[in-house]
Amino acid sequence: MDLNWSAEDLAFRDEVRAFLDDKLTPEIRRAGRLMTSVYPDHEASMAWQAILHERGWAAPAWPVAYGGCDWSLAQHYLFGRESTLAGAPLLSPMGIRMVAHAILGFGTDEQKDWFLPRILTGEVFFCQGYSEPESGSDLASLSMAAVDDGDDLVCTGSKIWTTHATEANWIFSLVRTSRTGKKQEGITFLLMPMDLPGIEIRPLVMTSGEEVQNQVFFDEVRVPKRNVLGRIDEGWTVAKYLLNFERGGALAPALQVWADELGEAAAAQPGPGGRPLAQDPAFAAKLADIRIRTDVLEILEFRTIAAIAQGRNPGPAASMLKVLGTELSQALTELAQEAAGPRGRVYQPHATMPGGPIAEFSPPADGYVSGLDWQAVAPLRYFNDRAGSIYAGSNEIQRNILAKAALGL
Amino acid sequence: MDLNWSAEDLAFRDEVRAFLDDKLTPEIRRAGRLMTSVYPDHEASMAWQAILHERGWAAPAWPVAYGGCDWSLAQHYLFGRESTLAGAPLLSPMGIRMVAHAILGFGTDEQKDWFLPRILTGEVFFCQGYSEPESGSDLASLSMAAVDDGDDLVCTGSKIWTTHATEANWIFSLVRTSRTGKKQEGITFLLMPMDLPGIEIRPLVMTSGEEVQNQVFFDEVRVPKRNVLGRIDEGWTVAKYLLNFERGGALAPALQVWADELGEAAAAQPGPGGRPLAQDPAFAAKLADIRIRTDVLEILEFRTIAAIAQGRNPGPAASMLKVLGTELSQALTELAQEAAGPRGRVYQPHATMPGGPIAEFSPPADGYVSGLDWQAVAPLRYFNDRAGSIYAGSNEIQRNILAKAALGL
Amino acid sequence: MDFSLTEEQEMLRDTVAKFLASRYNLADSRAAAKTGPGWQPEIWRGFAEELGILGATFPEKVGGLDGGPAELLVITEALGYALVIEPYVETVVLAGGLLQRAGGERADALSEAIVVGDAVVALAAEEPTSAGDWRDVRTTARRDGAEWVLDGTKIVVSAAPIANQLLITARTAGGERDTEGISLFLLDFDASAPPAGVTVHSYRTIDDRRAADLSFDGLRLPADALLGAAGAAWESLDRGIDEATAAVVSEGVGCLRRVLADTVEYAKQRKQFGVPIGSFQALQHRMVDMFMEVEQAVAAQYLALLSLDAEPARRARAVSAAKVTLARAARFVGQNAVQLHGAMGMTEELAVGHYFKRLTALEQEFGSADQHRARYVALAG
Amino acid sequence: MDFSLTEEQEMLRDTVAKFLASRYNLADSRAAAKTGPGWQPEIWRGFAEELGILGATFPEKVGGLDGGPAELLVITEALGYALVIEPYVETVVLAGGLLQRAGGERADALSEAIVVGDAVVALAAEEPTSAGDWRDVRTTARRDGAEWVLDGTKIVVSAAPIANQLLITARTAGGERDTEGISLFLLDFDASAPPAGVTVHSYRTIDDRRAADLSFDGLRLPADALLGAAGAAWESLDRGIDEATAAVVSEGVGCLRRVLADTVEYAKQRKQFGVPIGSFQALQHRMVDMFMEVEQAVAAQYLALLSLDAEPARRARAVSAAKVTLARAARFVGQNAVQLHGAMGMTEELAVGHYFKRLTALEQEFGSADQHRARYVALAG
Repeated sequence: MDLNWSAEDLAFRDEVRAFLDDKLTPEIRRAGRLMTSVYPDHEASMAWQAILHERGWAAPAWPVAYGGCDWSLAQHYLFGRESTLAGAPLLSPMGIRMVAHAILGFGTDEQKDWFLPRILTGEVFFCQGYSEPESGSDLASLSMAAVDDGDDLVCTGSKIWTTHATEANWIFSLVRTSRTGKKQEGITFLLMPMDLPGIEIRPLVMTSGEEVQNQVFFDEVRVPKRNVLGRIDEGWTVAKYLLNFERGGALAPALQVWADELGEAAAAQPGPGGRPLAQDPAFAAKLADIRIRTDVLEILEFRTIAAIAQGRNPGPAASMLKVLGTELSQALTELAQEAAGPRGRVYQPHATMPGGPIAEFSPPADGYVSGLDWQAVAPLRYFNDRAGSIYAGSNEIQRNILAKAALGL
Repeated sequence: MDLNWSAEDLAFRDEVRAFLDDKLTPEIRRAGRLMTSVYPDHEASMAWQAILHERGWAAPAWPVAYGGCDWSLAQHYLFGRESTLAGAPLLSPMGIRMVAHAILGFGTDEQKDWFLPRILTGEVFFCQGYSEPESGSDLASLSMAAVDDGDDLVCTGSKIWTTHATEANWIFSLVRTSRTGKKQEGITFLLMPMDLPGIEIRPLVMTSGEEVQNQVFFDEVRVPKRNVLGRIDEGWTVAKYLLNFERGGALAPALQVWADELGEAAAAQPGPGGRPLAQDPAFAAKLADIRIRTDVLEILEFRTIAAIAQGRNPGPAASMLKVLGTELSQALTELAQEAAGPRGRVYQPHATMPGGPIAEFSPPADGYVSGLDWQAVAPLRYFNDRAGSIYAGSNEIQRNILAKAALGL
Repeated sequence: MDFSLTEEQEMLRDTVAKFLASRYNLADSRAAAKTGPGWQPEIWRGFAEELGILGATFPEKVGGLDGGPAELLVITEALGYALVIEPYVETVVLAGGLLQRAGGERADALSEAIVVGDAVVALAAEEPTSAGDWRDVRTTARRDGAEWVLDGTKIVVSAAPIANQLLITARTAGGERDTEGISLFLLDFDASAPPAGVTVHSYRTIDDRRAADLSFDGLRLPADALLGAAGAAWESLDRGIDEATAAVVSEGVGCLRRVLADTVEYAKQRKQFGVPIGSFQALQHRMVDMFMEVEQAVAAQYLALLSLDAEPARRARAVSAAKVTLARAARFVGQNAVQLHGAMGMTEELAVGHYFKRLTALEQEFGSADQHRARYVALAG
Repeated sequence: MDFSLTEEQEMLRDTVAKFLASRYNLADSRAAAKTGPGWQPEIWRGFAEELGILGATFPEKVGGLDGGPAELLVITEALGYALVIEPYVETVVLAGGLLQRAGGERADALSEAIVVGDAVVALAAEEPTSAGDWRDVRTTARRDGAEWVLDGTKIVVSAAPIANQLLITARTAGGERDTEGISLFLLDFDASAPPAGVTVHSYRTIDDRRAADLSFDGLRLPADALLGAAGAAWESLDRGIDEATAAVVSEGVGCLRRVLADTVEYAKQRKQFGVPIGSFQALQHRMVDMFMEVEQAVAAQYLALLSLDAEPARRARAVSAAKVTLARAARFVGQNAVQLHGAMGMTEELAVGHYFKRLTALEQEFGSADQHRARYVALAG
């Protein structure tokens, strides 16, 4: 038992640090620091992906043959941790961290050879078409039809909460190819270019004003069957496999960075009674609780990652980490919004790096910002972070899973 | 709209105050102040009942003909409030506040004339036989058998959580007289003397060490049918009627008194950093939250009592007040236990006025008490107060009721 | 204690509700907020001429209805329920109270203008260092001959971009956080053409209202711009803040009632796993907890509004208790309403998203829960 | 980072668990607590002779096993799981650490006595004014010739009534809350026949252990009663408190695991409305929240124990984070375990009531959540 890193691990950490120091431009760092959600500014994210790709670090979790890294568990963990600490923006999760693993697990050689290199370079940029207006938590009830027509599937229906649909040139989607049997049967995992005839995108305006999410409509969209991943009618297997990757990341390092940033901001922020906000006991206690919960989460996350790396089934830990991590993040974004004080009421997305365009907003001609950047970020991040407990299986669904899987109820 | 009392109300309040000043002996006050649960020391409570009875105030909510008071809503409320503020112990709820209303509502003239005066004087002291080991939240599933045998019902089974069974000479009980139909049908409301052959009492030791609750066993106990209240098989109607009285009281005044006492105690109690505990921001914030919630509860309670007094149906308010009041009380007893500090770990029931005997405990020969009385009370009250969210319909059951009744879910 | 309304008060409630239900809708008001002038002047006109609510709390001598807490309660709750963005609290409650207590010709004239709907008034009080505590006034006003000269900065001044009159707190004596030495000044104002010595940065707020940062750099005001006695504004301002706080608590109750109703309705309609999500016990209990938070906010609303005429310490204690309660309810109900609506709750497509933003702003308006709890502690001694 | 146990450590865990499962039960231990001598000396003897765990964290030179955090973790967690009332943390962890760091002949001899099970040691540190902060020492020790003379009062001294050795903190220099000037004294002790100058009030605690209030009124001790250098005990004491805190966090994890398991099992068995109460979603989610609290407490247990050798500020921060986490879990899991057991959970008839009482005591032992959070804030700068 040991909380410390080995000398080899520390050497690797220093190598990563040096790389980050060298390559993270102020513009890219800014995109990381002023993110308003888990979705980075598209351009900055792609720019950073290109830099990582040049170094061979864009997709470290992939097999080495496809451009991944031969890293130990600790190295993977430290790379993610250091990237976060340095303020690197996240890469879009849809391609490298999600569909790529499905392609690796279920794809034909042809699919692997065509998609994987292009995902690495960013030439292919995926969005995700899972949820439908009537199928959210109950994803398996999805109904978007894919009718068998010779060499093609003809898709009609609509997907919703499709992040970055307007930036993407490909979508991976679950479609219904059969309506007999259990609802989990008859679902097919399909890859589609976004420029096929019959696809239309309607951006959704979120409370933050951002258009990151979209509804995508499909009207008799003809997709060749060679774009099916895995087998027809067996897409649920692929989707379940992917779930393991969706919930894999460590959130604690990012929360530590944010908590530190908030602590520093509060030290310079006027608080009650003329003292800095950081010295207000109520604020200090809330920030301390968040930091303590993060210290604890870090251990739980590492323990789970270690179990996975040792080939053990982490069991229901993934669901627990999803709940704990997102609720902790929400506590932090909530506290930041409190800390922003009166400035937290000002709507000024132009001082942030949102994940998409802002609807019905013209930035001031003189670029005026009331207060500091973090105060402009605070309300948008607070609004967007409500998604944490909703997406990727709502926290209520996770608690249902835990009741069964962890407690046998 | 007005938060203030009328001049008439204030005059009445002063009359009550003068009476309390005059009649509340130090011994009786001590029994009120050092209560460890909602159940007072039996002797002190009966002594106070006698004093109130002398003044005609033992059962103000009863009809005047039976010894009640012709008071306005405000007077009833103020009487309760002032009694609490003055530190009067509660009277046992089972007789005056509960079964008496059932007798008034469903009893024969003979039953009324026999029981009501004796309840007032304390000659008849009731306990309640509702719950059974297998029937708690699902009370209607109760199974204690009452077999029809001519003029008698012959009862076999057991009741549990019977408060003050060893002090009581009567029990009101729900028994099963029929097993056909819905489970709510076939239940009979029965009054039994506790000295009938076949009744045995087993005291239950609670975590506080107190023996206030009991399990009562009935082995072919023969009860005359004239002791049935209402009709045979229709006892559920009586029990439901009684529920309205069980949840009727105002809790806010008592919580205000306790919060004030805790605030005063904390001002004299060493806290972190050498300052009094009352000046610790974390403690002060928790106490303030409790006081604020109590300010709010007081309004909700009064609004509900006013609605009842005006003959309106308070709707689901009773369930809400039960949840809010008990959870607030639990927050307060929890904070008091925190405030007691290291002394809160000392077990010294001899410095308190518990509701019943203490099992397996010999008080120190010299009567030594570590710390102050309130610190001795704190852990016992904390333990006993866990009952608040369990009894009289658990708070989970109340939330079920509210979901249906308040929200139509 | 008595929490019932008179017949007249019930009628007022119904009239206001009917007006808003038929004339005020989310689409038009958000369009006005985002791409229009920031408000709907014709609605304001209706408040004055059809409802008379702009004069509800003014005395008859300036054309008002001489109403009290009950009138304020029914009006502000209705405004909250309809998510009205027009600056009623700023103009009628906050400025209105300050003007009435200041007295004098200019104040009375402005009161009359408010009542008939001609004046929209904003109070410039918050400063970069005040953190919601408006006794922290660093803006200075000094005499120069017959004039006053103001220097300083005000931030997040609600309604300033659409106001035609500005009330400004400025220090004429005392140290940075002294209550003595704070004075109140009146300024004819047009954000699009500010007077010499005033810089204005207007913006939208997260709850689709308008506000501005203002700086005064040698702003010259005539002698009669001073309202009330020099240096003696705090007592009135302190009361005004409590009145405005009570009013936003009441507005918040309106928001909460609507949000709870929408959420329960959505949970009954929305089906997943073949049943309405409102049939799941965990969600039922959550909605029950939301219901209880709303009911507590209602009690807080009574507590605050009915204590406004009490002596200052009791008034302050009641208002702080109410604001703590409202803030807790706003957060719990707002967040859970979004959660129960799922991702739809995060969009601008349903009402709930708009109400959530307003509740988020309300939490902190006129002091956060932490600030009011601290004031409550201080008052409890 | 590595959270795995070695084979030896796993074997130790299994051995201790097996011993306790077969030899330690609630009925006998509570009988000893309530009507017996307050503990089971034969169990203690078994700890020494059969398990060797009394020497787990002592160096080999005094007969110990030279174990580290991992050994402490498996032992204390097992003790908590079995609700052992014997004073392992007091004697082995707290006193053991102080003795090892003090060194010297008397300390080593006492260490040897602890390892073989002959010595039970209690630390008298809490005073009426210290509120859990043991730098607040007002008990004085002054030199008088070759002797020390002690005056002062100690309260709630855990295990004192069954201890045969007492460690006492006393001030030989400095002001009331100075860390400099605190000294540590050793006293042969028998609560039933206290030495001259000592008054003992023994009692039971809410968690069925024994403790006492002690007063020293001119207690005379020989010169060699002083352990370590005069006035320099704080550094070791500070570390000892952190070690003991980490140990009770670990003990608490054992309690929590048992309480959660019992509650889930009860919810599966107990039927109301014709179904197990564990089938109700609201209760399922509650138990999931309990599960997550337990898992977080486990992480806190690692954090605290594995940080004991870090530099003092990091050690203190980790231990305080852990204690805050454990206290929160203890309260949430304990209260909800009682709630889910219904009134049965409030009795002494089921295990859960006994564990609830221990968890209640644990919440505050070696500092409450508020105190540790405040220390964490101070350390975070």
